[in-house]
Order: sequence, then C-alpha cells, then structure tokens
Amino acid sequence: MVKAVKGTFIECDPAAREVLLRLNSEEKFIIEDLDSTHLFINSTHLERVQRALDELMDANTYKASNLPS
Amino acid sequence: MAEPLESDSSLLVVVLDANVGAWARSPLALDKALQQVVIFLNAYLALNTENRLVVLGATARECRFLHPSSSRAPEAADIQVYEQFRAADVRVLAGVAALVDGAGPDQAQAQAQAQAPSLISRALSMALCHISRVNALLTNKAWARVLVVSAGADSAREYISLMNSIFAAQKASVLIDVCKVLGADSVFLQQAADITGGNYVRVDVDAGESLLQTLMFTCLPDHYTRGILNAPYNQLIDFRATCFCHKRVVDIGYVCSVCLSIFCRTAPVCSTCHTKFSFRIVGPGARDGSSPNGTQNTNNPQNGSQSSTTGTPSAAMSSLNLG
Amino acid sequence: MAPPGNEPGNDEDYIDIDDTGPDGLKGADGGYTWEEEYKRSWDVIQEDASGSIQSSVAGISEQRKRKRRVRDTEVVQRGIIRHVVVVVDQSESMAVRDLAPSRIHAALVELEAFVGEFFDQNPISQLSIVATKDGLAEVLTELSGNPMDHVGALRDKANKDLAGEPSLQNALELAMHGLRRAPSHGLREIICVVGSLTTCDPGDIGQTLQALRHAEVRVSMVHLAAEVHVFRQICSETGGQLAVPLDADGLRDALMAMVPPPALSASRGTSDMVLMGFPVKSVAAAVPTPCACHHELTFAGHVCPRCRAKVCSLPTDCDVCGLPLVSAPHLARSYRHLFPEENFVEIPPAATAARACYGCGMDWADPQKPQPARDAPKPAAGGSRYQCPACRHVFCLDCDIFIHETLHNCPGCA
Amino acid sequence: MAVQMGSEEEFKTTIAEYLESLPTQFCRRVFSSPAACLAIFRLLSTVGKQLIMSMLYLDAGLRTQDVLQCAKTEQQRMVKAKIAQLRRLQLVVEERGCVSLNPIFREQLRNALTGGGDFGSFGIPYAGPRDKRVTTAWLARHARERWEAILHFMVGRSATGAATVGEAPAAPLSRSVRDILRMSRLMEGGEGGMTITNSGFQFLLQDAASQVWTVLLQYLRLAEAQDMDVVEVLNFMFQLVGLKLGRAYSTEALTPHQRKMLSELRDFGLVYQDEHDPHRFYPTHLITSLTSGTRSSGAARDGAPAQSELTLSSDRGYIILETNCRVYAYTDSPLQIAILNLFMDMASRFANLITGMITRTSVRRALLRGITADQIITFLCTNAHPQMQVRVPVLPVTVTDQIRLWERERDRLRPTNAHFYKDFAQPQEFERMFRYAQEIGVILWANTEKHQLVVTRQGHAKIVELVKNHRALRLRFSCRQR
Repeated sequence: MVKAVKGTFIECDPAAREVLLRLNSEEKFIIEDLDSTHLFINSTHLERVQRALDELMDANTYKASNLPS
Repeated sequence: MAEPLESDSSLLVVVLDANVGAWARSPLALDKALQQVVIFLNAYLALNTENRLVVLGATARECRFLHPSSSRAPEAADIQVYEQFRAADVRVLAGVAALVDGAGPDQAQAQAQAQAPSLISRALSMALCHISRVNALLTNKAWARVLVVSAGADSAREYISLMNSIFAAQKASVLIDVCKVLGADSVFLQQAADITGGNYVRVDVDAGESLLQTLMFTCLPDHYTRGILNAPYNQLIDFRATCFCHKRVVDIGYVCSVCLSIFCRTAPVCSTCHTKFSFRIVGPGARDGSSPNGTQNTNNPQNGSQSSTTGTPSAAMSSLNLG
Repeated sequence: MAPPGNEPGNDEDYIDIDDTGPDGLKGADGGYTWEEEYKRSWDVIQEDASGSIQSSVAGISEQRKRKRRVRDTEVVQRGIIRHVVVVVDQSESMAVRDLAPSRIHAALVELEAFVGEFFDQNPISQLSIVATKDGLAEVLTELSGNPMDHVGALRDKANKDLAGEPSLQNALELAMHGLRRAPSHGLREIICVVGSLTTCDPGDIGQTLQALRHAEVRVSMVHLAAEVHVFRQICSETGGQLAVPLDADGLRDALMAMVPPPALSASRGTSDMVLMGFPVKSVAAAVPTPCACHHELTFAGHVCPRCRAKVCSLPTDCDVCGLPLVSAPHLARSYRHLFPEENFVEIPPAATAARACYGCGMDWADPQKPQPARDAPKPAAGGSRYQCPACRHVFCLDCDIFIHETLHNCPGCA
Repeated sequence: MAVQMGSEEEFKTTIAEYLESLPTQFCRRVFSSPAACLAIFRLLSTVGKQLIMSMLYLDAGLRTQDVLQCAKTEQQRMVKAKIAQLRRLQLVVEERGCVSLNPIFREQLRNALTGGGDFGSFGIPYAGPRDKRVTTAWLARHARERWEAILHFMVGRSATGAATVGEAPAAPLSRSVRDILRMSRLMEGGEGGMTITNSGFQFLLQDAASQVWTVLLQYLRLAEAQDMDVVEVLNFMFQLVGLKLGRAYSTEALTPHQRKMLSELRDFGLVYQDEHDPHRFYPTHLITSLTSGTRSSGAARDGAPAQSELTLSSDRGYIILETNCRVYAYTDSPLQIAILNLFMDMASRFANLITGMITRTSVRRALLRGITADQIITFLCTNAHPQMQVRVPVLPVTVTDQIRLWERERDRLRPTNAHFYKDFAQPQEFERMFRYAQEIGVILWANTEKHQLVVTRQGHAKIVELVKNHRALRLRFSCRQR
C-alpha cells in the first residue's frame, strides 16, 4: 500500500548533498536520498542542517590572511 | 555624463528682453507677461529642489543678472508663497523694474534706446560664462539650457557675437530655447534654437495663444524629458545668407576667400577686408563671372562707405579693422 | 617651457610642471627634455601652515591656467579656405605597440577626431587622404568637403593591414598632384602621420621638396618614432612643423594644433571670390526622395540652389554640379579666426569697484563677505581680475579663459 | 548611482502607495492645501511632473491620444503607465478618452505657484524677536545629534556597535520614538532590552531621506492606530516639508493634534522647539529637504559655507573602496564606524580616517543578520567619496560581484515543504496518481522507475481527496462483487 511521508524536499548541488550525507551519518535526518541533486529530509532538522552546512562550508574556505593596511 | 539621467539637476538661464520700446508695441503688456514668466519660473523651481535658476535682464543699453544677485531679497515674510519661489520672484520683479526705470530718466535717450533692440547676444554670452563657471564648480554637472524670452527684432550688429555664442553653446551641449512674444520671427534666434537643438516657439498673443501655456508646454522639459517627448514641429529655417553689399538674401553668392564676406555681385576689391581679388571667379561651373565692368568699379567705394555707416555685419567687421 | 601657443589643451586633470607642447622636445633651457634632470611634479607642492596642500595645488593650477591665457591675438589674415592632404603611413613600422593598442590604430582613431574637428573649424575647406605602403602611395579619398567620406575611409578595415616600407616621395608627389586642381586662393597643405624611420623612394626627394616649395605647399608631419633629418628638413623648408609626440595625448595635441587655420604668409598668391551656394533646408516631403550624396531615400535635405539636387548634410560640394554648398552659420563659424578677442589685462583687485565678475556674475574670492544668495555659487577662483581693454569690464580668470578659448567674444563688447 | 536611484524610487513609491490607498474624500481634503499639492507634485516622476505642468493651465481636458502623441513612439507605453499612476493618485481624472487634472489639485497647485489659496498653508512665521542662537548651522547640528542618537540607540543595542564604539552617547530616547521603532519592527523587545532586528540593520544602511520617510510612514500608521485624523497629519507633514529652513514658525494656529505631532517629531530632530517657549518651532533640514532628490549633493552644493553642515554626516560621501576590497572611510563619527562595522573588518583608526577590509567573514556576519548584498552595495554607493562618485560604475565591479557571490554561496539548499510517496502497490496506481498530480501541477520530483513521487503540501491535500473517493469507488465495486 502506498506510503506518504511528510517532510522537506531539498534541491541542492552534489557537493552540498555529500555534506548532508556525511551529517546524516552522525545523526539520521534524511528520509530518502532521491538522486544526486535531490534529498527528502525530516523538516524538524532543516534549521540545524542548514546551520551545520553553513559552518562546514565556512570552515572549509581558505583565504589569504588579510593583513591590515 | 553622456546621457541625461532622471535624477540630474538642471540649470536654467532665462534671458528676459525687458526692452520697454519693444514691449510698448506689444498687445501683451510687459507686466502681464512678467507675471506669467514668474509663474513659469516657479513651476521650474517646483520640479526639483536641486534645480538652479538664473535670470538675466536685457535692455538696449545694459544687461544684468537679476537672480541670483548680490542684492538681498527683502525679508518681508509673505506667508502665501513658498519660500524658495519668493526669493526668485521678488528679485526678478524688482530687477526688471530697476532696469525699466534705468531707461526712464532722460526721455530723449530712452526714446533712442526704445528703437534699438536689446543686447541679446551680450546676455547669451554672459549666460554661457555663468554656465561654464557653475559647471566648473559642481562635481555632478548640471544640464544647462537657456531660455530667451524675446520681444525685439534682430540687429545685424550682433550677428557675429551671436553666432559665436551659439557655437559655444553647441559645444557645451547647452540648449537654447527661444520664445518670441511679438514681432516678426527672428532669423538669428531661429538659427540659435536649431543649431543647439532647442525649441523656437512664437506666441501669437493676438490669436489668443497664452504665453504661460506655451512656456509650460515647450520650454519646461529638461534634457531628460526631451529625450522622451517629441520636439514641437519647427517650421523650415532659412539658412541663406544676406549679401553684405545690398542686404539681399542670396542663394548663390560670391564669398571673399580671405574674410568670407558675402557679395551678390563680383567686385574687384573686398569692401570688408580690402583684399584685391584676381579677376576670375573660382568655383566649378562659374563661367559667368567675367571681369568686372566699370559700373561695379565706381559703385564699389560708396559701397564701402555705405557699409561702414549702416549697422550691418560688414560694418561690424570693418569696424574690427581687419589688417 | 614650451611656447604658450602650443600648450596641450586637455591637461586639466594632472599637474604637469615640465609641460611639453606638440613639438616640445625642446626643454625649458633649450636643451632636450631628456637632457634636463628629472622634475617631479610633487616637488613644487609645499604644505601651508595648516599642513594642507590644497592652497598650493590651487595655486599651481591657477598659474598653469594663467600661462595658457596669453595668446597671440594680432589680427592676421588666416587661410580660411584650406586644401589639406593627409598622408597616412601604412608600413609595417606602424604595427609597433608603443602606442596602445598599436601605432596605426591610435593614429587612425586620432585622425578621425582630427577630421571631425577640422571640418568643424574650417567648414569651407577640403580634405583628402593618401596612404603609403610597400613603397607605393594610393589615394583613399579625393579632395572633398564632406567629413563623412573621410571618416568612412579611415574606419575601413583595409587600413589596418600594413606592408613593407612607406614611400614619402611617392606620397608627396601624389598629394601634390591632388592639390594641383585646388584653386590658388586656398591654402595647400600636406599633413603626414609617419611611423617609419626610413622611406624608400624612386628618385631624389630633394627635387620633390623643390617642387613642393614652388607649389607653395606646406608640409607638416607627426612622427610617431623620432625626428628624422629629411622629414625635419622638408617641414622646415616648406614652412610646416614636425612634431614627435611622446604618447597618445601628445599625438592628439599635435594633430589638433593643425586644426585652426594657419596665418597667411605675405608672399602668398592671389585671393579670389569664391562662388558658393546657400541651399534651403527642404521641408519634410510627403514622399521620400533620393539624395544625391548617398542615393538613399530621405525626407529632409538641402537643395542645391543651382541644380536642385538634394544633399543630406552641409557643408559639402554638390555632387551634381560641384558647387560648394554651405550655410550662413558655417561661414560665421570661421569669423572667430578672423577677429580674435583681445587679451584681457590683469589688474590688481583694488583697481576695480566691480563687486562681481561681469561674465558669470559671481562674487570675487572674498572669504569675509557672506554669500548673497543660497544659489549664488562659490566666489571666483583666485583673487585676480582681468579687464577687457575694449569695454573696460572686469572678469574672473575662469571667464577669461572661457571667453578666449570657447566663446570668442567678450560679453562686455558684444 | 543607479542603485541609489533604485532605493529612492522604492521609498517614493511607498509614500505614493500610501496616498493611493487613501479613499477619495480623504484625497480631496489632502489636496485642499497648496503645500500638500506641491509636496506631492515633487514626489512624482519627471515625466509625471511634466504631464501635470503641461495640463496645469489648460481648463479643458486633453485627449489621451494627443498626450501620447507628444511622446516618441518607443516611449508611449511608459507615458501611458505614468498617466495611469497619476490616475491612481487621483491627481488626474480620465473619462471619455480625455485626461484632465483633478480640479481641486489643479486649483491648489496653481495657488502654490502663484501664492494664493488658504492662509498660511506654508506655515505662519513667528512674529516675535528672533533667537540669535538658532542658526541653520546650529539647527543642522541639533538635528544630526538627535537623529544619530536614534541610530546609535539602535546600533548600540546591536552586538557589534557597542563593543567597538565605546563612546556611543547613550541618549535617552523618548517614549514615542521607542514606540515607533518597535511598531516599525526596527527594534523588538520590552522597555528594558530592546534589540535591533534585521529590518533594523537594513534601515541603518538606507540614506537619511529614506530613513525619515520610513519613520514618517510609521508615524502615519501610528496615528491611524491612535485614530487621529490621518489627513490632518498628512497635511501638517507636507506643510512642514514646505517650510523654510532656519526660520521660526508660530505654533498659534496649530490644532492640538498638530501640536502633539510637533512635540513627537521634535524627538526625532525633524523640528526643533525650545521647551521654554512653545510658541515657535523651527523645521530642520531633515524634513525640509525631504522632497528633493535623495542624491545628497553635499559636495555638489554651491559650496555656500552653511551648505556642507546642512547635510547629515552620513550624507557626505566619505568612503573609498578599492578593487582589493580595502575600505578607507573619512569619518570620525562613532555611528558611521558602527554601521561600517556591520559588514567590514576594521584594520586601523585615525583621527578622521578609518581603514578596513571587506572580507568573506565580515560579509558573512552581515548576511547572517539578514542584511542583503544589495543593501551593502547600495550603502557603499550612496556614501562613496565624491571622487568615486564621478566614476562609472561607482564601485569596483570586482568587489560588488564578490559580495554577491558570498551571498549566493550561503543558500546551497532550496528547501520546500512537501510529501513523499513511495511503495505503490501496483504500477497503475502510481501512474494514475502521477498523471493526476501532473494535471494539477504539484509535482516537485518524480521517478517513474522506482515509482516515487514528491508533491507540494497543497498538492498532497488534493491527492488525498483523489485517493479517498477512488478507494470508496473500489469498495462499492467489491461489495457488488459479493
């Protein structure tokens, strides 16, 4: 019988998806991994995930040390 | 600034022909006309608080900055009128009054002045000086234009200076609008408007046309708006020259190769710069120009004397004693 | 310093102390600029008491302006009607990139500006363009008074392909041949823009030089590389001038310096009456009619008074009957060259009672005086006053410069 | 400049929208004062102004067709739009293909130009002896202090401001100011700890004029809430706009409401009134310069000495931005520094100059506060140093692009609330539901092989319907079988 799940549908680039999968390994929130650019996740985690992704991205950007003028 | 933007402020220099003599002949009294012009000025100021306004008064004798002027506007508080307007209005009205009175005292001279046309070319020159100066001071240049409210006729004496002003204006992309209130069309001012891309309108008061309405409709739009609206239809303008010797309008003329004076007939000597011509008419197909006959030789000198007396371009040029 | 006459026109923005004119290779003390020791423009800027350099900068700019305002104004007969052949070097040497993007490119761009300005100031003159490459010379445009033809020719892509060496002699001969049919009253000039240090000529260029002098052709050159003896000689002997611009601006200035009509030498030949037509602007017709110049259907146009042919723009020569067509304003445009304004004399501020500049109507620089009105802009730059000897009215420096460089008539005398 | 004009347009339309929202009889009363008409007129677009002026002294209406004919063919659509806008503002009436001015508006605008109309529409000057102390310069300083005190109050409460800018003058703000700040959602929280909101940060980045407009609009809403007479408020507002800077005006003729309003606007520094003599008040440039274009030409003004002081410190261009993201700001105002601090890293500070750098982190900080990249760019553009203003584009493209990129990289995920269907019993069931969802266009994602389907929330409701009555059908069918 057909199953209908309530949640949040996420459209993203493959890189972001990988990050989400990794986050998912720590704490499950992905309901279904649809394809390389789409995920279906638990709405309650959306906030946290976004923040986590943002921080991760921030942590993984490297810039030349901006010396004061 | 190649393209005028909507936010650009503009600078309007109004040249008021306050020639009593000329206005006396007009169906529209000077003060009436003045009131309408003042309303127009207010309308202009109302468009944009950044708008700058300069008013020049011109009579046959002098030409003066009415607004802004060093003379303080009387502080008499008129609660009815918007402050910004009042300062301008008061100055303009007072200034014109002063100009007119200035012509008053000695009637004989006033009469003499009344016949002579106003010094429009001088006013234009001053306007352009002011504009160039203001734009030198401003960081974001204001789009300048000149409005000539003219009542008098052309004076050939002004031709050269007027033309110089026109070309200077054209160089500085200053529009020259002309509102001819009475009298015949002014060929010079038509050319001014045409060359600088301004509008030339003639208000026929007898036919019930309103000066104010014409001003509002034709002369109010700034550079930006003119890019959007169609220019009013300008009737064809006569760019033909008048010969210096007989003041005839010529469509084929003989031009002195040195000083560019225009003649309707061949002459051995240029009456303006006294250059001797070689006896052949240059210019393709000018077979007709044979050697001049005696009559032209004889009438040439008097030709010169005549031109030196009458106020004509040639007179102006010879008075500038060309070497 | 270079003679004031040849000051570059557009150096407003930067303060340039050792200011070299078009042919300004000669430095201040007659020696060449590269022989003088290097002048740094900031050396002359001193801080004032408050430690600000503004006053000093203002001073410098004003002094530079003042330097500019002294002009030669003695009334000379000028050759209003000129016939000019522009020779463009299209040899490989023009491919050098010392002028961005390349010599030929820069030259063509500047020449285009030159053509426009030329016809603006010499409305009844004629121009022709000759190109030289591979030791040959070819005519790009015949003598004509229509700027569009020449601009079109200059924009032609074909100009960009360069080949071989230029032949100055061939070019000059060709130009002279073109000038032969120019009427004697007109002034005959050749302006060469050359990038090559060499010229490959079929014969003795000395004879060409003699021919040029005999034909009263004055040859001026703009050399993009360096001064070459033979070029210099040709210029000096024919009464022209040789300019070696240092950069793109210099090139422009050098060309622009040739725009105003040159003074006539007394020994010049006859002056004539020239037959000219003053066409009437035809009213916008109901149906478009073909114009004689481009053979395109147009509504408006100017009708030749002799043959009734319709041309699009003035000034030009009627394409049908060859009558020079001008409008009265075009002639008027040239008057200013005939009657230059007299120089104003500088007078001490105390000497005049006038409260404001007569031209712009603005108060003099006078800190303690309050501004008359909110919309009366800043006081005139500097304290200096300049008086017109004719009408005795007093002007500020900016108006003085504006009057003499743009307006060409004194508001007081008008 | 273009960006800045955009902002100008924006705030102008907001006030315009407010006017449009007014019912007709209100408009009539608003138009009954020349001052109001003039002020409204000034808010119009250039073309709109021209249209009105050309019709002002025509008693008969113009045929719309003719009006359009005046414009070049490619511009006619635009002109048409302008006319429509004027009609929405009830400035012009259009019937039987003829446009003509709203008679009341026409009459009063004429009065504004010729100086007629009701007595003292442009304020009644104070007759008494003038106060030596109050000069335009003094007013300017007063207004600036008041206004910046408010902005400071907001920034001071923000995480950053207080820290870096220790010497923030903690000016006590009056109740009404706080009310308005809270009402307009610029700040939130109780009396004790009011904290600035994201819209508050955005507010900080606007130019002074827009800020004043925002406040005034809020004030109107507040007035509505306290059921004051909106028209009265509006008219008084427009009257203030039309007053002359540096002149004393009498409060005699004012209604109680207007006096109240006056006292409240005083707290914003829009007008000045000496507590000791309530009989006169002075408008400040904050309000008198409202209807002039927001292009704050502090530098461009005629250089009359007072002029430079008339502009808010934020109005004069003082920021220099280099292509390498370095920022040099010629300012000593703690407020300016605090605002700059919202989106750049301070490097060093001198007497009248601070230097800093726009970095990814600093921009991130701003973005996290809900400040958009465009707002940052607009702010820099508005306050660019005169020497930068002359260049096109005003700001180096490299920097603006980079800021936009930084903004973009933060939204990697595009989430949508949805329902996910899987494990369909038999393919045709999926097919049917798929087709139905397609018809009503609610499919976000579908995989026909794995028979999976994602639809939007509202789509789900419909589909449930479908399933329900379909099941009902089948049920009845099976019963009949038996």
